[in-house]
Amino acid sequence: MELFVQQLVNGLTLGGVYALIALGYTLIYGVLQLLNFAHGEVYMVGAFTGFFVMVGLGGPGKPIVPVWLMIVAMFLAAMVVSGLLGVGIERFAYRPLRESTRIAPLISALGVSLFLQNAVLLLFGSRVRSYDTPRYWSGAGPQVAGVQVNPVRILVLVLAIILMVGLTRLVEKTAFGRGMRAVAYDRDAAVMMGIDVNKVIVLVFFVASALAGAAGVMVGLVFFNVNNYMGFLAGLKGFTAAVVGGIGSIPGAMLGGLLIGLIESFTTAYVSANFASVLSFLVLILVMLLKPRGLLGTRAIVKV
Amino acid sequence: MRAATKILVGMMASGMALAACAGGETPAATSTAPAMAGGSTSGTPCTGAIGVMAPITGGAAAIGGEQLNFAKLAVSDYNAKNGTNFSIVEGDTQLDAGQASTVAPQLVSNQAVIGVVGPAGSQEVESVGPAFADAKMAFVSPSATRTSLTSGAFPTFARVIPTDDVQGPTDADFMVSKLGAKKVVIVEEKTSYGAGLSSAVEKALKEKGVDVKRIQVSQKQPDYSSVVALVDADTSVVFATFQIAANTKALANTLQQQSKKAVVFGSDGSFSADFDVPGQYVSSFAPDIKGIPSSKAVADAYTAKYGEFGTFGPPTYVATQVIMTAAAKDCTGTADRAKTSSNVLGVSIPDSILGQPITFTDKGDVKDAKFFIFKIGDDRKPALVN
Amino acid sequence: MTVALAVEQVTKRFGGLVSISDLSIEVSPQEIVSVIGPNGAGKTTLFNIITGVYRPDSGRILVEGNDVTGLAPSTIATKGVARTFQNVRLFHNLTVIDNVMAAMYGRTHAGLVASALGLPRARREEARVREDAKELLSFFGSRLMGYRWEQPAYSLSYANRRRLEIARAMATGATILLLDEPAAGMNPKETHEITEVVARLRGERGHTIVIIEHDMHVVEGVSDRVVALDHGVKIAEGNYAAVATDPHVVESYLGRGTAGTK
Amino acid sequence: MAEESLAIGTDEWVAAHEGRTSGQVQGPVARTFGRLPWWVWGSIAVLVAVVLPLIGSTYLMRVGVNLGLFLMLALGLNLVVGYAGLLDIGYVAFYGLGAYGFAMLASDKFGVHLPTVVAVPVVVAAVSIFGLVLGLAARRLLGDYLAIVTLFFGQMFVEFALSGDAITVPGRAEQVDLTGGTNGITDVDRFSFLGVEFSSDRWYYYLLVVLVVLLALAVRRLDGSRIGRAWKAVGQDPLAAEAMTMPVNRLKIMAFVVGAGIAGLAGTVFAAVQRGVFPSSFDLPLLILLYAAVILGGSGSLKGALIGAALLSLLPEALREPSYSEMVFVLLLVAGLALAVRSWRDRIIVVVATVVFGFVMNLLFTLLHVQGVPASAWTSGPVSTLLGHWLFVPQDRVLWGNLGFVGLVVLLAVLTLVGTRVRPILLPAIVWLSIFVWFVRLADVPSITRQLLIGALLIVLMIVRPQGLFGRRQVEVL
Repeated sequence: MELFVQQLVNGLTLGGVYALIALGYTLIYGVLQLLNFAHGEVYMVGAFTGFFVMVGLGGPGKPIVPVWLMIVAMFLAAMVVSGLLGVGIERFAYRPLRESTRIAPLISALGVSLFLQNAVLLLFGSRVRSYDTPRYWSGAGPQVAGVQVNPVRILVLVLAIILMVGLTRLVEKTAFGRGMRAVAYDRDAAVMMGIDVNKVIVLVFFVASALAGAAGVMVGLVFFNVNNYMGFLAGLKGFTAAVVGGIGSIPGAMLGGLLIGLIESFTTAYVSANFASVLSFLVLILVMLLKPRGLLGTRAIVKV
Repeated sequence: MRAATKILVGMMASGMALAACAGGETPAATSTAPAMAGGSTSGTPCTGAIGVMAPITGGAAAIGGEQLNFAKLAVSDYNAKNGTNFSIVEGDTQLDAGQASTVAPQLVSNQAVIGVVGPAGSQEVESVGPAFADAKMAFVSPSATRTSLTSGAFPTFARVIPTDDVQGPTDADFMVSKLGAKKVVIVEEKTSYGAGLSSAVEKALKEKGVDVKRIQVSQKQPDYSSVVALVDADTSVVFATFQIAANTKALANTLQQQSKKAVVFGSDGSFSADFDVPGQYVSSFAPDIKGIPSSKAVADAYTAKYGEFGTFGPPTYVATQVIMTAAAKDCTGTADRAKTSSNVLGVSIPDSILGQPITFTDKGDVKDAKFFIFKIGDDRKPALVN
Repeated sequence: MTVALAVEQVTKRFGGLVSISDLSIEVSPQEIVSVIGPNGAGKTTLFNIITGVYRPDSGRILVEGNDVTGLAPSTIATKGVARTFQNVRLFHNLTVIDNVMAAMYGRTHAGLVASALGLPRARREEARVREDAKELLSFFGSRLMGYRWEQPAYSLSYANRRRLEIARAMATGATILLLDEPAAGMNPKETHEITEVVARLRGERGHTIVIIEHDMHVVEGVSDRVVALDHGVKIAEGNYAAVATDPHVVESYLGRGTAGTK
Repeated sequence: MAEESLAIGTDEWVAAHEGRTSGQVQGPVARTFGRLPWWVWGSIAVLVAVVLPLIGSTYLMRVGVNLGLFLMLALGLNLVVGYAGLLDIGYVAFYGLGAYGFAMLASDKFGVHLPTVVAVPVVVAAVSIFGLVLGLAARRLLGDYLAIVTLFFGQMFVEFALSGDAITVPGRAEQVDLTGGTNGITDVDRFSFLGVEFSSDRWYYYLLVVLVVLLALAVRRLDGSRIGRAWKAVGQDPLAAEAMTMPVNRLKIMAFVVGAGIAGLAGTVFAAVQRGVFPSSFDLPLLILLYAAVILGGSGSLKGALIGAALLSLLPEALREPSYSEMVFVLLLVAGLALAVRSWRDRIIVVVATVVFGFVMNLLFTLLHVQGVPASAWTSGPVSTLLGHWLFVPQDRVLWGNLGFVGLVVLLAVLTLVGTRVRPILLPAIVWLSIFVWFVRLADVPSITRQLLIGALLIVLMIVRPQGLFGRRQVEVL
């Protein structure tokens, strides 16, 4: 039972991070039908930004500002930097290809991904950096069923939920959200309705990338380590989560992320740590074969 | 119009080429930096290129970058001291045996290359061994620990670090006799290094009647919490065969987060300033080179130039020294590949920066290799405990 | 054999919406039948059911007396029913002639190995198919001839795309052609030409034709018989004059506009 | 929605767009290529390939072998993706299955040493069956969903290979070692036919030349055949293809099986030439490069696949050698400059301004008292002395190099945003800065530079010519 609760918490935290990355994928896909494979790198840059803000504020050993302020600063900086990076990527790597085949931006996305990984390697070196969270924040946290639940994990989970709810409201209630949905539904018609499509797309990229930036900082806080290659695998998991949940669907991305996090932590616990990845991929293949459009996906990807 | 284009392009190209020629010397200029000031001491300086096979990019770049930088440092130090003119040729393997088997013939084809430092992984050594044997190219690995590599299959191979069969029992002994371990969890990275060492330790522990559980994790795994949850409360030691010290630290932090009492015992990959959680243990085939007076200069020079470093760098420095010493012996002008290769096993570095003398057995292993075990103190610095 | 195509008591629902309700239509060989009705009457759904894209909830489809209900669309096409699409679905990146040759898949036989090795049998077949394709395209006069063979389909004008789609349907070897709004988006001159083409399809090639059309001039010009649908129910059937003046038909069209125009 | 945009009047637009894009890269390339018939080019390529080993080193042979394998894979993937339009992201797994299959049937791993003439067909058949199973499972999935399932399949293969050294079988105490885990399977047998052993890379090289030529000829035949046309039709519009007598599912599965078989065959050769198989060889980096090759060449085009694959197999190799990578850099700089500035007068102005700019920067550095190494120390002679005043080399090369790198990326980004009028003003700074960054920083880290250049080239090539070097403009309707 203890193990179960422990893995539940672990799976939910990991899933929360995947979900935030998946949200970005889903937003961009929903509006542009574009698989932004550079999204993982945006998340990596977010994690690095958070790290450098922390170092700039005195480092894990002796922060010069209160810890909560430091963390807020880390999140804000990472979200802004990642958001701007996402906008830049859209402007330079995707916009020129908007009228092209679907696969062309896929390749330029991979190019961006390779470029960013190595640019960070060039600029900051290959050393793995550590957020070292326990040195400035090691609250005991509540006990649940005999399991110590770490406060950082709770924060991450709560924040992920807040961001998701906020995003849903943004899409459903605001003018920007209406513009977004219009562009997603029919870009040409949206132009004729006087919607500035470029502006909407830029904003979508900013929001999606800012979420990835937040996810980057969260990973740093909970799992400690950041390096220049961390984005690829996380991006892959986020992409998977988005598709399993039903790409284009915001609750789907959240569900998909949590599901994958839980599958990973429970297979590790109850089946085999060694085969956790193999099994989780197998489960996902089965999900996809049974529900080809993802769990909550409604719109057909290809209209027949 | 077209002719004019050609002329301009031609002009540009030649201009660039000029710049390129001038610039092409830069890498050599750095590696032979002090040569400008000092010049050669006597006769013609011994010249030759040393191939460095390491995961310079890709997932294990943290290791390869350090190895490459230490090799560069070794070359510039050695050149400055001995008036030689050695240089470095990089070979990026991404820790993949397939890439390594492409890089090896490239180094063989490059006539300037007289010896190779690396490759980093045991599986890479296996895949490049035959090619280097055919070419009579010496290759000295700073990190391949699989015991079987020195069983005679690769006559030109040597390494400056002890094998898994040396480290395994040493670590197991310590866990049982000093830490009183009854129950040990081995968390093993799915790398060639992790697999070999974990097996060696598991075997040694089981012979001592210790309850051993083995958990395999991916090196790219971001989150250890699911793994840590599998560590029972009465486990006393978690042995981590990680290559990246920061990962060991994340493991230790996660254990503490889940209020597990077990201490983390990291293998040599974890011996680095990156793994600094008080109360944990780490073993290494080299003492802290910053603590050795004779090695301090190298450590400081490295830190000043490239920043912090871990375990994989200093042995690379020594491996590079071994190749250069072998090449410089009886060298007039250009060093010779075959001669270098036959000289390697005779090289002796009595005061290596690893704090132990380096001489080789006839199989290419280091003689009388010792292991050092450290406990990380409250000051976050390792202190020798064995 | 007196019935080329029979739709027997077909019903199709999407969720709660009944798109086709207990519909029966019979088409004799070499007959031209028009299906008319306001938007959403279930005309295209009917085509999708006949060609096997949708499976009817009940009822049967017979092609020359054989039950084809539930077969794969490609099988039904091979058995003699080919169609065009309301919103032209050519293979846009293939050349004009390749579009036509591709549709001859069902009546050619060269297998993977024979094709890859270029066995004489496969090459003979290929040459024959190419000649057939050229002959077929010549049906449309000079419109799709000569240099146009090797042009990609997307570079054709809209009217030529419609023509090519008909040529492609003919290439399947089907005797029954289902034409979904062949005159949509065309100017009066082109519309007139299409009317002639449809007539020639029967006259020269002996095709049985079912045609969905909004343009009443076309319907009047070509139809032997007209079937009017509304909400998936057949509301009138007969010759053009009778159907066009049928009170039900007039009423169903007046709900949205005047009969005779779109 | 897309259908509407193709409606009346788009023909002119398409034609005009084609005219606009064709002038840039494809123009001269395709023209030169089109001047001679395909078999002349083919013969020249084969002739070069046959003669090459006579002059080449062992390294060149190894590069040739890698190229051959890559060409085979690209041809296979081109059938699946370029023709049938199936986004198969697990393609490399079939390559891995072929390699592991051969390694298991012909090595000491299980003590089985099947003769090559038996092992290879068995493995290829087995891999094709895997293709069939995956194809059957995924036959109803469309577009991106197919991509994700195949991606899972590919990842599952890598994970399985990695974890397959400790499989717990119910009812057996000992764990079973199937794949050797991270250590892979080593000491794989070499190929041998009729008692002749393929003892060196040269043998495999020639074998691959034969295989690639046969495969290319077969693909060429398929291209103009019933099956090839049907694949292309299915790739563009499955529904219309189905209505036009083409059994879409069967054709898709056929493409999957053929692609898998080709990859499996390449895998067996890989295992034999490498004499070992390791999980890391079959992971995403190879897949990415492969996709890039097929798309870059022009999806669905035979010569595109061949040339794209050749380019992306040889380019990373060339970039390994610092002097070649310098050449690529210089070429890029010159070509970029020639493309960015179209008028002669402006080009001359830019070159002169670059020279002036360098001296100004040098002066600036000196005024700011930045510690520097005189560039003239590199070589001797008047040119380098002059160069020393033109190109400042700071003492702290990492810091200044990194700053320069970031500045360069920003400037390049700005360059694409501003109008043609402002460009000549920015260009001198960009040219100087790129030379500065190259010599101060990038030349020191060739391995990272190599990856950076590959990434940048992918982006630039896609933007300049999204349909690939030899692809025709594609219209997507769905």
